[in-house]
Amino acid sequence: MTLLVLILIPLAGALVVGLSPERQAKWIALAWTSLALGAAIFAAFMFDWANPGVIQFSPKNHASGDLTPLLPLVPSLGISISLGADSVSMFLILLTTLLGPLCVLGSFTAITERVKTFYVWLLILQAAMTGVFAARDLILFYVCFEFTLAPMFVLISLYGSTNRRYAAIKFFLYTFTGSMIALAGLVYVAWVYSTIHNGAWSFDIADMQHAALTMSRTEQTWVLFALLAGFAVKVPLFPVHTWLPLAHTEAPTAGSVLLAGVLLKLGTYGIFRFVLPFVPLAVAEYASLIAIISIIGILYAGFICWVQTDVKKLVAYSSVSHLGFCVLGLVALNMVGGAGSVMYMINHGLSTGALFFCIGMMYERYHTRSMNEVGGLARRMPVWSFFMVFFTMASVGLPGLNGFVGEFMALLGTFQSGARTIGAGGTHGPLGPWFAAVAATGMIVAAMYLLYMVGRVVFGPLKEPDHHHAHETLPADLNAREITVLAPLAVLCVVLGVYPSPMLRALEAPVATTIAAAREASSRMAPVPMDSGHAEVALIHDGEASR
Amino acid sequence: MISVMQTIPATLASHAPAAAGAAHAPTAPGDSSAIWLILIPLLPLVSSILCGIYRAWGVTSKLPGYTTVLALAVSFIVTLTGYLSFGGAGVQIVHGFQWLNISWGEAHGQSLTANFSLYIDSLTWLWMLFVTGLATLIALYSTEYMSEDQKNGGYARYFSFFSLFVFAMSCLVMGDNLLLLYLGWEGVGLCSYLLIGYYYTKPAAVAAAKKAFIVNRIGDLGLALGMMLAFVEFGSLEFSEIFARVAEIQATVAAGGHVSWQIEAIPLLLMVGAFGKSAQLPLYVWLPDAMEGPTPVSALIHAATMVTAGVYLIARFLPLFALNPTSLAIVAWVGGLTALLAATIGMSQFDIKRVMAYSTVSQLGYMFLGLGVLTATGAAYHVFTHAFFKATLFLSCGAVMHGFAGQLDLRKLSGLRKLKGWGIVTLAMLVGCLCLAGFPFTSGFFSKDMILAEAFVTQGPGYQALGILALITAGMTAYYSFRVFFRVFCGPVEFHPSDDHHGDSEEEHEAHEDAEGHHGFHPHAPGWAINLVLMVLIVGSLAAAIPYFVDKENHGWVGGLVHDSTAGHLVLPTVAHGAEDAAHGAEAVAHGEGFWSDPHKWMYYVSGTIGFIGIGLAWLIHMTRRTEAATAPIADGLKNAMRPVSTWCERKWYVDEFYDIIFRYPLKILSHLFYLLDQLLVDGLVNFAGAVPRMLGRSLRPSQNGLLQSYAVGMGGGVAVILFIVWILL
Amino acid sequence: MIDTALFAQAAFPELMGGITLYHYLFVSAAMFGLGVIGFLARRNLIIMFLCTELMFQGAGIALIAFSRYWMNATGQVFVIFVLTIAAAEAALALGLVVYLFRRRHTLDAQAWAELSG
Amino acid sequence: MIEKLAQLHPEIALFAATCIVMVLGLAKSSFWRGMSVWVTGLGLVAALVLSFFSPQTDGMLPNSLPYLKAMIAAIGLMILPLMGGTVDRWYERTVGRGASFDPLRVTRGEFYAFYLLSLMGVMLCVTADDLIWLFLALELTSLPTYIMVAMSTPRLRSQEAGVKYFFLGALSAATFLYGFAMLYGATGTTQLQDIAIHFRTEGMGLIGTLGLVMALIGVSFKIAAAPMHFYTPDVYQGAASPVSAFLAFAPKAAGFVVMIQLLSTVGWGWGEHGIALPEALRITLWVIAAITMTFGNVLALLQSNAKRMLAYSSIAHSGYMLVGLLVGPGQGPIAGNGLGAAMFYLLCYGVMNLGAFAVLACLEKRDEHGELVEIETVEDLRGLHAARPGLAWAMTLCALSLLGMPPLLGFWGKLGLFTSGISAGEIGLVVIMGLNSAVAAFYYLRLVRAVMLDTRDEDMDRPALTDMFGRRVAAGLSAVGVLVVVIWAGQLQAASDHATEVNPRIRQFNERVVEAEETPVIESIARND
Repeated sequence: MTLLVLILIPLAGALVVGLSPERQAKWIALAWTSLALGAAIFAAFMFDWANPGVIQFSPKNHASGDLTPLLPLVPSLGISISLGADSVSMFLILLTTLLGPLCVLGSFTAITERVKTFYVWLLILQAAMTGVFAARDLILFYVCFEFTLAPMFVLISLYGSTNRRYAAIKFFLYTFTGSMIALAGLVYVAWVYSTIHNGAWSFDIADMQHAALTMSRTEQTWVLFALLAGFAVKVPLFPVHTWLPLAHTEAPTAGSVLLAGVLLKLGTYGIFRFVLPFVPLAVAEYASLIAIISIIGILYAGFICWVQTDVKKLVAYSSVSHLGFCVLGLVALNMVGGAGSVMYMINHGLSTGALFFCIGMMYERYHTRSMNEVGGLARRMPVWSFFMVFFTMASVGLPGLNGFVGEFMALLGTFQSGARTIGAGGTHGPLGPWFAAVAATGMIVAAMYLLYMVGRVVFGPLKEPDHHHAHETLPADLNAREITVLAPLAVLCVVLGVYPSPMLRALEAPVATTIAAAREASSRMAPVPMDSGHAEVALIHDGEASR
Repeated sequence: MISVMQTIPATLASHAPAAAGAAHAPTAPGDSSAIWLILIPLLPLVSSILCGIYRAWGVTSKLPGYTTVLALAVSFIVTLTGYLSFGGAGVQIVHGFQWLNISWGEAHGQSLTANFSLYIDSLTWLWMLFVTGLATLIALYSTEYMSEDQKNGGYARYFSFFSLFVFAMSCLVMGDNLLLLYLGWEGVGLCSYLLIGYYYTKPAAVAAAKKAFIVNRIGDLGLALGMMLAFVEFGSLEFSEIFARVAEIQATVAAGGHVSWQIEAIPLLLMVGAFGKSAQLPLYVWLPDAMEGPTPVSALIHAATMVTAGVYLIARFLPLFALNPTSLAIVAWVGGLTALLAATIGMSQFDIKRVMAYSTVSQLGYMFLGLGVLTATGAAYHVFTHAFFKATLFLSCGAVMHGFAGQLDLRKLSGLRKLKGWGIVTLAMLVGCLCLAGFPFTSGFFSKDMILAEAFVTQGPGYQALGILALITAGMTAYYSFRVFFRVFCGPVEFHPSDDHHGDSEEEHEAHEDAEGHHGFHPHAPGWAINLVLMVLIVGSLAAAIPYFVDKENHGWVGGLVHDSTAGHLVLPTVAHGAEDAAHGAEAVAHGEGFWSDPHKWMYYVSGTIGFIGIGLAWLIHMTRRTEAATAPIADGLKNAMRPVSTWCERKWYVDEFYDIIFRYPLKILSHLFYLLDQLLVDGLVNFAGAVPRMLGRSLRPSQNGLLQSYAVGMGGGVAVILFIVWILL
Repeated sequence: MIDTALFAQAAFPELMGGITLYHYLFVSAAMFGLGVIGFLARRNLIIMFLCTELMFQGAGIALIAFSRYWMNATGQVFVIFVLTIAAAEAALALGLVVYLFRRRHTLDAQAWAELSG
Repeated sequence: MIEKLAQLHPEIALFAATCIVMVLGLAKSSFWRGMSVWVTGLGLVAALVLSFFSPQTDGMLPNSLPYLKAMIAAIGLMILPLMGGTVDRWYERTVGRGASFDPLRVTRGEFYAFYLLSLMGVMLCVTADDLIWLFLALELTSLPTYIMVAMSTPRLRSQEAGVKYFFLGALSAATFLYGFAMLYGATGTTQLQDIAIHFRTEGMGLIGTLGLVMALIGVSFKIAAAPMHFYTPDVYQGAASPVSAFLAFAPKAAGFVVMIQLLSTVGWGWGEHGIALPEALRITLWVIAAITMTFGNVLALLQSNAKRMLAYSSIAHSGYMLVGLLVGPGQGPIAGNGLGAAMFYLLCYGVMNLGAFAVLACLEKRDEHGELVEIETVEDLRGLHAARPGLAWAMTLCALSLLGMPPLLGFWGKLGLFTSGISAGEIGLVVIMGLNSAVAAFYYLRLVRAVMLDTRDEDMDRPALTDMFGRRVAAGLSAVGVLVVVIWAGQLQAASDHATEVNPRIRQFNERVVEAEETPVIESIARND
């Protein structure tokens, strides 16, 4: 029930903001998003961390003890509003509800006209995102997954900068097409369920997971590519990433933060929650292909960042590169890789979100994002420079800060997956040390482009755009409001960097259950011979299971 | 999110941290872990945070300086007492808190645990003593040196980064597992980035800082991969577990077993990390540019502590390196060649800080040579002595720079010896140069001698040739160190202040200078803090020779420390090379009597004479018939004589340009290509896919031309076609 | 009592026996085809409407033929309704054509091509 | 005979209302003339109520009467407020100002009569179980619409639309009549039941197949499917928006119901899973569905005129519904039922499409001749949120629902088609449908952006709101429907599944035939009279 409350609070907030006068809109929005954050924290308290793998907060029918849906929506198709969260969903919901108030606070001075519409759609977006992470029913997941498009489309179209219309349309169409194909894949799995249970349809994730295992390898391959079509666009993986830099440069600050902080995680969460459990055989077989794509993404996007002049586009491409690590960890099919990639989702949300806040604050003062026009701001804005360098170091993956934990574990997971023949630390898996070696060079590229940015924007001789005049309301350096936006993120970066073990403990159970099927499938395949160099997978026997 | 952190530990306390201090560590486990040893890394961290807060409050007094000096001094005292009370064969495992642990099974390799805990054995004591000691001295030195920046807030920022550096260095040295070592490793990389880029308004400093961080990152990549391979191979990152496994492997090797190539790969990868951090041949380019930072930074980081991290890493994992003799050979040869190359470049530089930088690279080359030829004691002792005399040299250069408004070119300074108030600086410079040159009975002489001797003793691929090369380099070192001394401190008194003063406080300084005009400029002699530190360092450099005589049987006090630590027990796989299979490291049995047969004996005399020759040459070339600072007739004559070689040396063998051509420019072009590809091909494909429906639409549009009959034709035609198809399909 | 089936058969003496169902179908198909071609070829609205009537009657003939073939009256009942509908359409068509003529003073189908694209 | 009459109660109610409306239309006092709208409404309400009590028939879709007729009456009721003020609004104004009343000039009565007659035609299609009845019902549906289009606006383009619609309608009527004739020729009866049995026993034969295909194509003119779609854009643009809204629903409903009945004579018992149409028919329908979808979406992309864009989108939506027809009742008890999904989608389409046309109908602007004309182009819609936020939100909700944006009604309709499509193994067609709705997203988003996000600089003349309050009610109804009906989506889906169960007797017959057991021919002939 609490999860339903978590979704309804932002919606109610949107309604109230919609009806309130334009002047108070931002304060009411702040109140409601903080209320949502409080509710999320309260839910975290109620969450039984002793067994994080179990789906909690969803009503159980007393007899059979399995989960009953909250409210049947389309009984004939077995669609119902059933919510539930394990620790992974819990953490992602906390991330969403944390970024909510910060976004509202961050855009007090940024948004001046049509303020009410901005906050209405921001709250609707937050509700949709919470819905995605809390959904236990596949169609409810899909409904919220799709519905995040509309608010984002409005935010970019109304409040973006120069060619925002093109960016908004491209963002919407790109993701919409991908998710349409993903819907076909998901419905196929539901249909497989109905053939087993003679016609009774169900879209509940647990049921479909059992049904999916009976699919033959060819079916699983088709479903894998269908689901990937939808989720890869959202992540974004290498070939389908071109919408992200455009959307980021055109989105308002709050839009960018939520887009980078949470919306990209829908893709990786989708892969984590649906691709790994539903199509284990296909994942085990094509894991090396997905790994190669994400590694290309890491290096390709990394090098592109190095030649960017627009700061926001640089950070956008860096998100493409960073999330390559996240997906790499997922397809490593072992505990360290899986937990690493989930940690990465949360850490990337915090550090890149904060980076976008900093860039937004600079943009508010200098109204330019190009590194040619503005530079060496440390002289003018020391506090801002501290935060900028701090979050750059977090996203470069400096040990002691949060970026490192996710990145290192993803790389270690990739290294040890498939290295069972080497030593005790290795595990069965499709990837191998060569993948990790190439991916690790991404750390160097990350250092190159992020320090290039910091070197141009923060350090170096002071350079300000000629038409620059002091901003009427904002002081040269950060004011109290802006610091209260960045401070919690900074503290979290340090806390998650220095003391992540309780979180890792909580992630063990859900990651284990999710990758169990895929890991077992990949271990049945011939172990990847270490010295063969390339990860060529020889299939012992076909996973053909007749339906 | 924060509250979640509090709730989770409450319910998760049940997961006890992995058993620390595993029973089968090579040496007997220390008694109960002394929790107060945690203070050593903690105090610098606290002072770093405090200085950060001072900066936020805009403190302009010397308070940050004094807080840092106090914190580091207490930390040094704790180290000293810790050493005195525990210093022995034992290994202390002091457990801090759980940093990173996740487990996916009960078996040996199925859990990744990395805690904030300390692994303290004698090697750690050695390192921590001179790290905290020198850090305190240099911090005191910088309180005065950095005084000009108090007003613009740079002062607090400097000391915050300074103490953060010491924290990172102590994590590196005292870390209980490879991950904490990696944290320290990247932490010192970060601090060197921040400190080199301290004068961030100067583009050269920013570029140098970026270069340092990225080159270090390349080294860190090797370390990271080595760490991962170690985890996969040994099932854990903790030193106690790793050394236990290594002990088992040593047992099999001793019994003639064969070492798998994965284990042999680990030292090769760790070596790359060491070369990156300690500025060895392929990755040394960042150290000379690091001189852009303030001089105390160069003294502490780029001479005494950070650059020795690489040496510490190899010393710590020497048993692992010993399993793969080729890795040791590579270390030796890389060390030797770096020493030679750096010495040749050092001879032709005019900026005295650059000379000192290249001499550091060269001396580090010696240390790696020492490790390569299995004399961990020699290497460690050279690290110890080098830390002192190099710090002295740098700080005296700093005093000169401080006094002459940033002037560092030896062609613009001469005869400082005779100026009032510069006595201590001259003495410090003299002692430093003597130790560096390896003048007999100085600390440098003994430590370098042990390394040179070992080069001739240990059997290894071409080690004799390497020894001779090292001797030639020793000669060059003597030459260039005294070249600087004679040109700057001796000869006719003459000085020209440089125009660009370091740091961003140019405004006040210009006013100060033009008022005085060229000749009216009188250098301001160093204050009490600088002189005090220099005096202590002079005593320290000279005293560094004493440990050689203490505890004679295992090569001095330092040898004793090294022997008790993990670096002490070496087992060489017999298969690799040479008939002589005795574990060489410890005993160094002199296999023949006679004077010439025992390198240790004749090395004293040979290296001593080479030192003299070097100094004599320097006197001859740079002192005789030199009337003014700018030109030294013989030196200039010699330089023109070997025109191509000298210019190559001066241009640092064009290594930087070579790297640019091989790496930077191609990568730049590649990334521009990628960006173009991204916009045209990848985006183009997407836009094309978007345009297909539009094109299809445009082609179908004429079908709707508004004419009634054309619609009828369309309909009739459609019906006919469909009927025809159905008719065929039937 | 005369058996109606026989009577019908008798009405077509052997001489005319040669005309079978398929002749009628051919005629109706021909009429239908001509109707379509006429609709496409001629430009005058009234002629076009007559062509649709032609197609309706074509269908009518087919119905009559089948009714005869299947020996039941359903076909013919159907034709009666077809005729009524054809009449209704005729009324509507002529009303429309007159209305158009008053607006555009031409009966050419090409005149009505404003809406397109 | 009596129980047969019981099935026609709703039609009778409508017919009664028609007669009253005809008379009222000519009444001298403008009050009574005004009442004709309310009587129409009353008739529709009566029909709606009576349709719930309609019994089971023994036609092809035995229990389809309550659901389908209620749907037709309900959507008819939603369109009715939109219809107000379409015809002789000016004449009423002149009479209001004292001009002498001339009964010949007043057309409002006939207009509503035609409206009711057309709806009655659709209902008759639903109850039809005989070819002749089908033919008459179809003609009854389309003839009134020809006239409504021609008289909808005094402008020249309505006459042009009327001409095109009438002539091409006549052409298609001739086609499906010929098809019916051949069907009668092949089977000897016009009862759908007997045709089905005949096809079962003697198989379809050449004439039977060609007849069925010709009938299907002829009827597909009503739903504007591929070869017969040419008239749609010109007619929707020419006619007044309310009439276009009506055209988008009533003939389409009639067309789909007739096609379902025709297809069920053949039955879906073929194919290797035993749930598909005969191969030839399946491929034809597959091709028609794919082409219709693609034509509709692709041509709509280029449109700057909103009405033409909505016309093309109605073609596309017919394509989507054809997928449901192709799938047939499916073998799953509920979820795999394509027909149910198609009929539920028809209901959703009726609700959401109405809103879009209603918003267009609400706004007027002066054209070059200075007279008040309905707005048409997307350009006119720009910046609507500033002037009329209510209408802007209505258009946004309807456009997003037409696009298939999840929480709204359109998504649940499309989801039904997705699940049934995939359960019948038509994955190729489902993916085409997915891609098509992505292409459709482009032009619906253009509508949303024009209405919600663009700003209008003041100098351009802002379209004024018409004084017809009814049109805003219709827009509001549709917007609310799109949001609120989602709650009953489950029940409605189940009802439409139940409604589209193909006649069990035929179904068992299909199964029995599959076991190739012979039924005595005599028994079927005996039942004939």
